[in-house]
Amino acid sequence: AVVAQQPSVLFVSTQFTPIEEAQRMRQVILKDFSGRVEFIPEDNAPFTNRILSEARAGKVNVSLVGGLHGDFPPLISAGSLEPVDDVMSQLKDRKFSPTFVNLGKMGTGNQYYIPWMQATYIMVANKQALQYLPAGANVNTLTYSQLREWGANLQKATGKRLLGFPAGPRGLMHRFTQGYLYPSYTKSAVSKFRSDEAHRMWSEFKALWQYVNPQSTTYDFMQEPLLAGEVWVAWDHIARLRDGLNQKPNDFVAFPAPIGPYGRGFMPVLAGLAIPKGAPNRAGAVALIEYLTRPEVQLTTLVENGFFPVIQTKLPDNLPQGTRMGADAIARQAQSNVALPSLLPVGLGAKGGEYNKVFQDTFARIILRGEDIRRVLDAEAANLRRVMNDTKAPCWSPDPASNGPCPVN
Amino acid sequence: MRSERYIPYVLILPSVLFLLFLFAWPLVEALLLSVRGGDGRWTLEHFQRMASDLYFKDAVKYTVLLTVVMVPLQVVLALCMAMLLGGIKRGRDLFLYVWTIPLGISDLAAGIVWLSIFTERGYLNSFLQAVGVIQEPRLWLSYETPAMLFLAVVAAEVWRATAIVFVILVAGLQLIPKEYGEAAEVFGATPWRRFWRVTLPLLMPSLQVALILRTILALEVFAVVVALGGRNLPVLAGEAYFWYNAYQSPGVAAAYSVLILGISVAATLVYLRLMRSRQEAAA
Amino acid sequence: MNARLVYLTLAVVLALWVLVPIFLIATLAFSDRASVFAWPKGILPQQFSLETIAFFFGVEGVGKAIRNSFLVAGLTLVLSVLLGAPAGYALARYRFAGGDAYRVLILMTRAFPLAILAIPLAVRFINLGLYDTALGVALVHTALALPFAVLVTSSLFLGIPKELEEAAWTLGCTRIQAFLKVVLPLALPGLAATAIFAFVISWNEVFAATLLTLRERTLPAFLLTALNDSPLPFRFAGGFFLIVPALVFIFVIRRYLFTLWGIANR
Amino acid sequence: MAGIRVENIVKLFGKVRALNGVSLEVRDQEFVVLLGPSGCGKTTLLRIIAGLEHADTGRVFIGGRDVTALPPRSRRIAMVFQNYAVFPHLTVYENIAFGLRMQKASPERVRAQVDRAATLMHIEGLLGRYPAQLSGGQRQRVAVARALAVEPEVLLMDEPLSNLDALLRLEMRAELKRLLAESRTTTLYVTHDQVEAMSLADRIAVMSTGNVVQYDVPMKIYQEPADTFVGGFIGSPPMNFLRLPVEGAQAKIQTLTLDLPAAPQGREVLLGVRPEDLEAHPQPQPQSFPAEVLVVEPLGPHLLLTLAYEGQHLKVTVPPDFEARPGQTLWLRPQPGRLRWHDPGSGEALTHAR
Amino acid sequence: MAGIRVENIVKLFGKVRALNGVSLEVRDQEFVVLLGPSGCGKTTLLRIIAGLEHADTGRVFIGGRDVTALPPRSRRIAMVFQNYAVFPHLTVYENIAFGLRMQKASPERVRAQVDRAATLMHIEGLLGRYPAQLSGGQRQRVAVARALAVEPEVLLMDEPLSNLDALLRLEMRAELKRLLAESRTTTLYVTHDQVEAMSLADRIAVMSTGNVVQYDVPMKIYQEPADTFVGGFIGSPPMNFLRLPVEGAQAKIQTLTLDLPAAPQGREVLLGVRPEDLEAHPQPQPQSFPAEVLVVEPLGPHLLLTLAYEGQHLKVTVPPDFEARPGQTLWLRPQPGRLRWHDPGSGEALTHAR
Ligand SMILES: Nc1ncnc2c1ncn2[C@@H]1O[C@H](COP(=O)(O)OP(=O)(O)OP(=O)(O)O)[C@@H](O)[C@H]1O
Ligand SMILES: Nc1ncnc2c1ncn2[C@@H]1O[C@H](COP(=O)(O)OP(=O)(O)OP(=O)(O)O)[C@@H](O)[C@H]1O
Ligand SMILES: [Mg+2]
Ligand SMILES: [Mg+2]
Repeated sequence: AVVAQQPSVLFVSTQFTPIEEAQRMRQVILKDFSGRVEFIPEDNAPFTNRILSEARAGKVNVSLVGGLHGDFPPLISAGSLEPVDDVMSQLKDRKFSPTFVNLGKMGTGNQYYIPWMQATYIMVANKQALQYLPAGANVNTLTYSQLREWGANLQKATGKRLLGFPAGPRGLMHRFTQGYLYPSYTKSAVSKFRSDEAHRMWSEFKALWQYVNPQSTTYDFMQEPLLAGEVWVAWDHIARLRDGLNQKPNDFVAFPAPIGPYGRGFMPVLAGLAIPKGAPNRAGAVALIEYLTRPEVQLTTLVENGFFPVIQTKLPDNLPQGTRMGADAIARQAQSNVALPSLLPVGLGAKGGEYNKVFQDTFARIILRGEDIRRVLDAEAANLRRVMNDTKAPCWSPDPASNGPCPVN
Repeated sequence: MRSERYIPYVLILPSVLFLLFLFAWPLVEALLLSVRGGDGRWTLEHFQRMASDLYFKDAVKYTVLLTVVMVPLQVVLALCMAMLLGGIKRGRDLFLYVWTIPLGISDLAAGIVWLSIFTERGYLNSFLQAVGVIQEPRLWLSYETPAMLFLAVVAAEVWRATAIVFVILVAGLQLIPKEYGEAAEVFGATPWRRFWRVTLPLLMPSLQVALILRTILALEVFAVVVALGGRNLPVLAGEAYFWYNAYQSPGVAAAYSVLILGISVAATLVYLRLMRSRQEAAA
Repeated sequence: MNARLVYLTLAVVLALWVLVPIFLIATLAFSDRASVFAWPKGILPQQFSLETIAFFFGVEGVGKAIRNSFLVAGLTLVLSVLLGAPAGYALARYRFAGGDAYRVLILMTRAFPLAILAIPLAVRFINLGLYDTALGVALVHTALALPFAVLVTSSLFLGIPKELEEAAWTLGCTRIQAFLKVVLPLALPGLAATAIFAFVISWNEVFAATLLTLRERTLPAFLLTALNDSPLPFRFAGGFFLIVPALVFIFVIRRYLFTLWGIANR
Repeated sequence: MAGIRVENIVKLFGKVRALNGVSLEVRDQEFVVLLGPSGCGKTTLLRIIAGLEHADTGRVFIGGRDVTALPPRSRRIAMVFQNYAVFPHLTVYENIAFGLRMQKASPERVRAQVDRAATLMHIEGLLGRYPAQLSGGQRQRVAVARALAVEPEVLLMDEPLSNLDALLRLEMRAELKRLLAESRTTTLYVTHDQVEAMSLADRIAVMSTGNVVQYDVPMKIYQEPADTFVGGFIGSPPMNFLRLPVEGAQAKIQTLTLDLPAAPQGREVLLGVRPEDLEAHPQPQPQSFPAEVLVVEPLGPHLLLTLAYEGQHLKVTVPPDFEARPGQTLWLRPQPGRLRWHDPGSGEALTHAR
Repeated sequence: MAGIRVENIVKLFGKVRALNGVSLEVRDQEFVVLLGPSGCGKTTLLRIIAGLEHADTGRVFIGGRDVTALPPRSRRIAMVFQNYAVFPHLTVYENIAFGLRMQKASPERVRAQVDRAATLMHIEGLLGRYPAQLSGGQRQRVAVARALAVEPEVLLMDEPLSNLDALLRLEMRAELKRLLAESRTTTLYVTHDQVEAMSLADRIAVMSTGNVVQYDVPMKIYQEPADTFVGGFIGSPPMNFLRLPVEGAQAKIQTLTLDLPAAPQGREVLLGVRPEDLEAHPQPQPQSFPAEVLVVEPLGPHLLLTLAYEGQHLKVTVPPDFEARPGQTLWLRPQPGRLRWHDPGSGEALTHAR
């Protein structure tokens, strides 16, 4: 009865929106929490609207918000999140990765979110495709040009274009350009945006795109085209591939992203937990943060929903096969000597969306519409520069640190 | 009874108050968004950004094209259905029911339904393979086949939204006394001319409503387009949505909305002009 | 004789045009996950399975969401007819200054994407305590359905001879009584259409429903995010699952689309 | 070449038997009036001939062609509807022009015909109006003009002048008659106005509850009704029927004995006599019988008296200056050649050895 | 206590002047008939009295109350519409019961009143039908029954019997008259049937293009028309008008001289004489003048002759056995007391030194 008296914690999250994941979040991951939680997953648009509206109206219902790093900037710039430095200090013993803790400060002096869980993007291939790998290529050390050749081989053999990317409206293609292509080819995302290296990168990618299934521009998640066999080799967020791996673990292999001239660029995905200003049940929210960052809960999260821990802990051996495959690929991606991790954008605030748009548009104009690469890069560089100047965001890794707004050379 | 003159105002008052509260006020805020910069000053910046955007021209083009193709198609189809219904003696109820089913289907669901047909491994390809037209699946929904994609969107929208036109027209048709049709028949009108000269003009008020309604909604198509073609077929409402949500730029989104509003107003005025109702002529 | 056959054939073709896609999605909804990705696909489920459909019924909160959906749609139906019919009547029967402007303006409310109105609306609703209530959502849905209600009813009333009403007045009816006893029954099929339409608008609307509720979700709002991000089999099943209530509802109300007294063959 | 022939038409509305085996032939260029009580099936018959309604049995021929299965537009007819059915969305001009436009007539012809028809119906000043702006009688005239404008071979009119005042009606009647005779239009015309029927018709078909009971030239219908129904229906006031005892081949009214054309079945006979065929006298007269005045009604050109003879009511018309008051006894003298005799059982007329 | 008084009613429809300053008083329990050509404003006047239309100027009183601003339901009236306006969604029974239900009458009263009204209109067998299943005349009777059932204080009827056959009409007319007299209902009744008007009306108001031109008891209207319009409009066939030269206070027809009640303005005068007031003789007679027969029309109870006198046309009615053929010359003798004299300019009647 005492438990029932407790006010519940309203926990709104942009993660775990797929219906099965939400079910598992409620029924398994949150099962052992002592308080009551109402977990409501939401798309990022209504999510943002809701937090902003509640803050503006001065009547907050939500006590805890969970989102990706990129979901928070508009909330912070509207001043609707409350710093959680105190919570962070309670969680000293968690052994958070310092990079993540730092990202949680959003380029300010305060901790705005507590790291919650992480993921990244990897590649998955149908085993039938392996026989067409270019001579001497190994999936674990694949280069971009080998990927192109692979695609060419596949098309020659099957008559179909079997590479795939999530370039649909809800797909994460822009992360591929920001965090994989650009770093691999230029060791930068912003400053060398229109460099000659970037030019070369785009022309090579364009060549590769000939072997990409044109329906890619409608794919949001790659697991379905993989399962349907419309695509044999694909890149996507691990959470958006997991279903395929779990359903047919024997049909697929998972492996790291390809390698470019500067190494293997890759980008982690970080989700965090934050507390809105005026949260009706801050104590409950803090307790829930404490619960979700416990090592055993972090592992349950991985097992159930495929997101990796943000604290240093050892993975158990009995992971589901799909998760295991993903974990292995991630490990190979992060630990190889060519690893070139890039950070999520820092300090862009509400302009994060427009930053993404620069990359999406560049992709669409060069690859899909076949516009002249130079002209497009110059034009979009101007947009990128404007975003940077408006936000005065300094460069973040892998771009070299800058004084003042990150320059677009 | 001079006092009669206030009656219409009393009748519309509740709806006016209601809309002022629920619509006008948020609308003004939204409109302000489109003409104010981040610092609160008046600006056309959002409109400029909209106009110079990569997808803007296509969005305008496809939205208008979709409207121009879809709306007449739906109206004609609905008219045919409504007239057919008059010619069916038995099973009228059944057809009425079946034809109105799509009324209850959301654009979300319609998108999913037609995706299952047009997707690479969908029913269309399965069917074509079964009848031997193709061996391997063909792609219908990619950026390389804009015409086919356009047709798919049209098919889905026609499938989904013809029913409402149909229902409005059937309701209107029932109010036309049958003696007008009989008189026309006696005076030598073929069914075809009877339809044009008598039924259609008498149906004008309903037709006008249906047309305006469908046009405005067609200018806002979005969910079905995105479900079938992603952004390969950009449309205005979709762009507004992307700017608002993905790019977090309410100003430009509001500019798109203002544009949609403008086109809708223009279209509506044109309809009202072209199809002035008899009531006005009579009074 | 021949014409009848042509009519019937056309009618059947049109009916198939409506039904076949629904049948196909139903097929997919009742297939197991693997056959959703199969190629080429057959017309019937290759592997009949209730797995995905059953899953939907098992999701926590679906029952409540269905209830909410009915509540919201019902409220919308009532509100939009109550607010819309008088206005439609005014437009049909009176010529008054501002009438034409009203006619255009009311339509314009539909010409603005709701998404953009989201934040101001939400803020206002939170302040009024309408946030996260069925009534709040119904109010927004009413705003969406109202223009149709007004215009459809106005064209309906235009078709009902004024003399009938006048006769009722001389027989002792107030204007309201005359409306209720004479105009309303005659307009009933059309009003039913209006009402269904309002219902359906509400039933299918997701955006406002998502934004203005947290716990009191309507079914589509409840499923929206889930559907968008779920694997294809779930989306098909979900799509079908969303259609079914509409099928039932329209079936129930279908007879009101036709007159009960055969004025149709006046 | 456009006579109308209907054969054995039966029409049921559910259980209502609207037409009960009607056969009727209208000769080419003939003007036939359908007369009958409300609800007897006149409109239904017209609608079946027009093809707007389908008979349950029976056939319809127009101009020798069997048109039973043809749609209305192929029957080359025009029709004036009882409730006008003028198109509300068209001006008076366009209403009248409708049929011509359907025939794709040249603009000049349309204009000429519309003007002619409108002038005939005195609505030339209303051509630009919409029907909602017209009075009842004006709308009716538009309906007639619309039918006239197409110059049909066969014209069906359902009470086309019922909403007009006497004067206008008189005039239109005359014009209609002249026009239709000139244009040689075969016409079937429903009216409840007997004067109209009498003055227009070549022949009158009297209907009663779904049957044609008498079909003859107007004077015959008036003077020699086939049965008591027709006699009672035609004439205003209608024919008087007196039940009289029979003696041999003679009927008796008090002292007066009247010859019968044939011996009736029973012991009684019905005398049919029109109100104007009884001469009223204040004083006893030869060849007359007495009756008591009950009611005196002035009707303008004459007075209408209601009298009682042995409990049976009688109507008699007398000149307007005739002095009569209720209670008074008058002597009525039947005009010899104007008496009709009917069987009291069947109501049918007794005929001279025919 | 429910007379009707309208004062100086003007009604414009756009530019059409439907009523032109009409004043009219209907006394309590009086039966007044409105008579006038099509489009003269009868329906409009009725609608203004009922409160369905609003006059541009003028006031309406019912039972002494100024009801100009009251809605129809508060005027305690019932109305029969020219186009019936029966409710298509209600059965005949419910149509008739409608007004009673609005008064919240007890179920017994509803049943009793409906039965009574239906029986009166001879539609008791149709109570369960919908209007779509009725003939025109039947619908009209439903409309009348519906108005009668509420037993109003004031009853407005717009051509309520126009679609009925003569017999039914005669009967209904009589019943209506009896019923309304019994229930003391003040009635304003539009008809174009003069016989109906004559036989029903306490007084007749003759209208012409938006004005009431004469308002008097029927016989006066018939015998002493206020002007040539009324004389020409009332009577079937209407009054003959002969333009005659004046000498002193006398008018001349050939050798015949007739006294005038007053000396007219000009040198000519109009003689108004009804067709039945000219006695026709095959042979010259004293006090008569000759005219040539143009047309002979048999109308049942009498023959209608059209004759020409010095180029002016005349109609005369003669007994049906009168022998006349076109071309023949007849001598016409005007009945002395029945002659009316009108001013040829204004058409107004010349009156005896009044
Ligand atoms: N809504 C209107 N707009 C314009 N003119 C009208 C309108 N209603 C009636 N009128 C005109 O007003 C005049 C009087 O009409 P009203 O209906 O009163 O005639 P009425 O005497 O009843 O004729 P009828 O015997 O033919 O029914 C007519 O000339 C008619 O054309
Ligand atoms: N649709 C119908 N359903 C049932 N009965 C009908 C229908 N139409 C007509 N009737 C009936 O059939 C009979 C004949 O109708 P019809 O309209 O032919 O009469 P009518 O002779 O034209 O009468 P009126 O002079 O009153 O117009 C009437 O008794 C009528 O009630
Ligand atoms: Mg009839
Ligand atoms: Mg009238």
